[in-house]
Amino acid sequence: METYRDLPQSTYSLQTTESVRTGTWRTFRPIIDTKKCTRCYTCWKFCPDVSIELREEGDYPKVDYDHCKGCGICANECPTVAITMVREDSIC
Amino acid sequence: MLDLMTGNAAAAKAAMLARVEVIAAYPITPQTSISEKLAEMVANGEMNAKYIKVESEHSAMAALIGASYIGARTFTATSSQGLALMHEMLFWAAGARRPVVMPVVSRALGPPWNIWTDHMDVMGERDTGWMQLFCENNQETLDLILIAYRVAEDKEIMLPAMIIEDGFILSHTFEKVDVPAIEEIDFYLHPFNPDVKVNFRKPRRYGSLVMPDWAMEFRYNNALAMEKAKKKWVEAGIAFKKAFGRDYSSLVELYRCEDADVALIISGSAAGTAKVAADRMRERGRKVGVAKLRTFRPFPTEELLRLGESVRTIGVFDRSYTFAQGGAIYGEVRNALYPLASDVKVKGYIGGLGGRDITEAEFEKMFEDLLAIARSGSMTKDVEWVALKDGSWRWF
Amino acid sequence: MPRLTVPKEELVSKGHSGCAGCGATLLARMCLKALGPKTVINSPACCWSVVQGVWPRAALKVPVIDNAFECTGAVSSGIRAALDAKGIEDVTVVGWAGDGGTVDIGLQALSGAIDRRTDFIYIMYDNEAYMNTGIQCSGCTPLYAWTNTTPGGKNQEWKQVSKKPIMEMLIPNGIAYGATVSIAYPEDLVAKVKKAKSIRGTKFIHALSSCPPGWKIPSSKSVEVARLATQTGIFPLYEYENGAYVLSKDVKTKPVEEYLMSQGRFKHLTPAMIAEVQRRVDEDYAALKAKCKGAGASG
Amino acid sequence: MIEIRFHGRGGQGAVVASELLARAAVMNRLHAAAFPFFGVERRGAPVTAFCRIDLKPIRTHSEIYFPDYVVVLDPDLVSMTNVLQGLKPDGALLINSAKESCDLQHVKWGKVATVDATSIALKYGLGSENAPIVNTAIIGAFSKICPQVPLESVIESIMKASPGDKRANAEAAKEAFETVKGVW
Repeated sequence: METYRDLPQSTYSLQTTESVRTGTWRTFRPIIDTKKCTRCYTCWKFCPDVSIELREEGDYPKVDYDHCKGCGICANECPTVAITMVREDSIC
Repeated sequence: MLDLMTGNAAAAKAAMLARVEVIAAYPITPQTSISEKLAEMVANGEMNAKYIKVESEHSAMAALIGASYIGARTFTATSSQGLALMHEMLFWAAGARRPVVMPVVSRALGPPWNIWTDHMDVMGERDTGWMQLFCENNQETLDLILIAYRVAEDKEIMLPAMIIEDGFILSHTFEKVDVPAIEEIDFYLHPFNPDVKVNFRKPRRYGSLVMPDWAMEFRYNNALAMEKAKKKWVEAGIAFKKAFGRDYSSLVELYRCEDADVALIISGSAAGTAKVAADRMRERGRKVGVAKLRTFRPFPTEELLRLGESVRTIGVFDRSYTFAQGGAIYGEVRNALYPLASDVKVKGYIGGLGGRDITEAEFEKMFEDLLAIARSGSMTKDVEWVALKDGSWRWF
Repeated sequence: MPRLTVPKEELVSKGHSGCAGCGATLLARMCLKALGPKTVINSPACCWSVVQGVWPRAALKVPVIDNAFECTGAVSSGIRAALDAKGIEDVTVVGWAGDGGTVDIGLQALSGAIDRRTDFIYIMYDNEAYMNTGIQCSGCTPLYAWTNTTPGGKNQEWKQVSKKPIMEMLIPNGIAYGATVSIAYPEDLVAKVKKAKSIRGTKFIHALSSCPPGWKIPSSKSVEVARLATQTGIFPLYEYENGAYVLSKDVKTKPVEEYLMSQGRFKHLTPAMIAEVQRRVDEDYAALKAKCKGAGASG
Repeated sequence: MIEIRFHGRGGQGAVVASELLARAAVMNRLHAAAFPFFGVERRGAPVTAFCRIDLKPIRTHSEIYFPDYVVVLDPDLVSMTNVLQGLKPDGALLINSAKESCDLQHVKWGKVATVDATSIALKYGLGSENAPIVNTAIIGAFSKICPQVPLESVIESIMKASPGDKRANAEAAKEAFETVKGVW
């Protein structure tokens, strides 16, 4: 997309927001302890950023750290306190 | 076939002939009988359209933008305060490149509260990105709405259009109108099938939030489309002449200007009156002409420059005032003729505000005024209010 | 065996620009699970206009039509009329707006759409202030709440009146179905949105949508605070259809103080103010229960 | 004229940092202007803000493209956005980071100063655990590396206009002033 000639005629979207790495917004990251996790999927259900992944029912929930904003809802709602929020180790 | 009908009836008939699919209308004098006629035609099955009885003009335009994104041909009509209320959504329709076609029955904006015609309402919308054309008579109202759909829905244009008929003077006046058969119109105007419309297989967001990095370029594409529309109106006008015999092949209709010493530029119903006055002046050997500016947006700069090459004294009659230098058309004509500024005199006349009637006698006075300027080569006043009760103008 | 209690399909993309812990993003995710892909959303200026991301990107995997602040009701009517004109059926038209965009600036168009019996679902995500512009008071801001335009100050200028009773205002206007939903009860939410899909006419969903920056709560407490709103009776879950009210969950078990004190926007409340809130909540809850009989969508 | 660009995230106080710095310059009898990049502020989303300081009145009203200083309130932004964009060759970079400036893998630059503003902010209870407000600490550290804006002016500016607990913010600025390390 270099000039006005490359633009669509009007402003309609061309792709989803998946390429935006909102994971860099967080200060704390959730860590799931699969020993305590009962796979009740409460964390998956309450994640506002669609950042807890489940390929199949029965899998353990997995955090997508590229997108997780570290809001901490999953940790707060987990019935067996299997998720802890750990401060992000700064890369520089 | 020939019929006798008001301007409003002609507008409603045009919507029917264009096989409009979604109408959203709100009543306002003097446009109301368009909405009523449409409702009647839909109720009788003469029109197979969906008629949305909206609760405001703002909602009328909003509804049509939604409908147009689904791919439906849309229509509404309004006047004065209603058009002003739509202002936000006029920008929206143009920016969204939704080719809504809307007759505007022009009427003064209050206060003073006034239901009669002038062009203050439509001139207030000249920067919204809408195409704007003025009608001289009810035949033009019908024809221009049909031509407007063809140009507005052109894939290279995709801009909405306002077809302006003067309140009461045309909207409520019965005139002979030749109404083409709908089958003939189907040949001239193909169904609306936009590239950009809602598609569930490729979900998109229409409107979007564009940052400073690209917003200007989207606006530039709007501007290019408006420029391109000049050629499209001429082409569509020529095609209309071939199909129906009525000539709309120019953006400015020149009447007896070829050898004229002076010409009066004018838009709307008063152009007819001015032509009659010009004929009378011609009978007395005065070489005067009328340049009817039909297309105000896109603005016909090139055609006006050609006029300025042959006619060196030009008057501009405005039914509007801009609180700056004269009327809206006057300002833009002088702007367009600036390259000829040293040889062409341009004078502005403001009249007919708030429904004030403008007579042939007054047009003759304007022509005499222009002829005096042409002879003397000097102009005492740039802009004059015509038939203003200031003690100077005598009513016969 | 572990199983999902709400549909698995995701129609909201990752990478959207909602604040961390935003209730409205969770709400959209849940609603779209119930609505499905054959849905066209129109949405005015609101948080979600920005949450969807910047061109050329968009966060929702269904068509979305942006509209101006006042227009959601009108654009919804336009979309439905065009779908009907084109003979396109089995499409759910959804108007998706914030509280201010609904009860204040958008009320006229919404009332018009209801009056026209436009067939669509209007979902109001209620974060109880104009949040996109930075937390200003709206018609849905609760009694005594702090916002940037009810900042308290020397003259105690908090919000002086209760929330606009939008459901009670729209029922006589003629909605075919009304329901309150909350991000804290997703199963109840999904059941009600699915029920709304099955009914013709205008359906109104009032969704409580917590807002960490606006309510001054930690982002992690977004769901918990929403749950407290229902457990204290401040935001009861119920349905309305054909003159009948149905209470979805009779879980009013906690004092309003627990809800109020969990949020920074209420931390200035005096015991007297808390008592007044409790009195009004008890009064309203009793009135609602009196109207309620029978089982609701979620059984 | 010196020009400063702040990189931060919504909720970290980058815009307030530029304002407080400008106010500090004015208290030091200089002219100043501060403005954010006008965009979409979302808690956590990247935000840039700007500040101009000069001896004579500032009349330019456009963004800053070749700053003399770049201040990064959130270390993660270093890998995400090109924080060095347009920085003058002898310009200085101040980063909120617990690490020493020398072992910052991502930053190849001569003058780099670092201060652990996040720990300082958390120590003085500024902002929330999830979104610490690091702006007053950062401008405290900044006054160490920028002669035009002494610490006294920064403290004066904080006591006059800093949101929240002014005393705690002033303490944070002082501690950052003492603990900033690196080359500038």
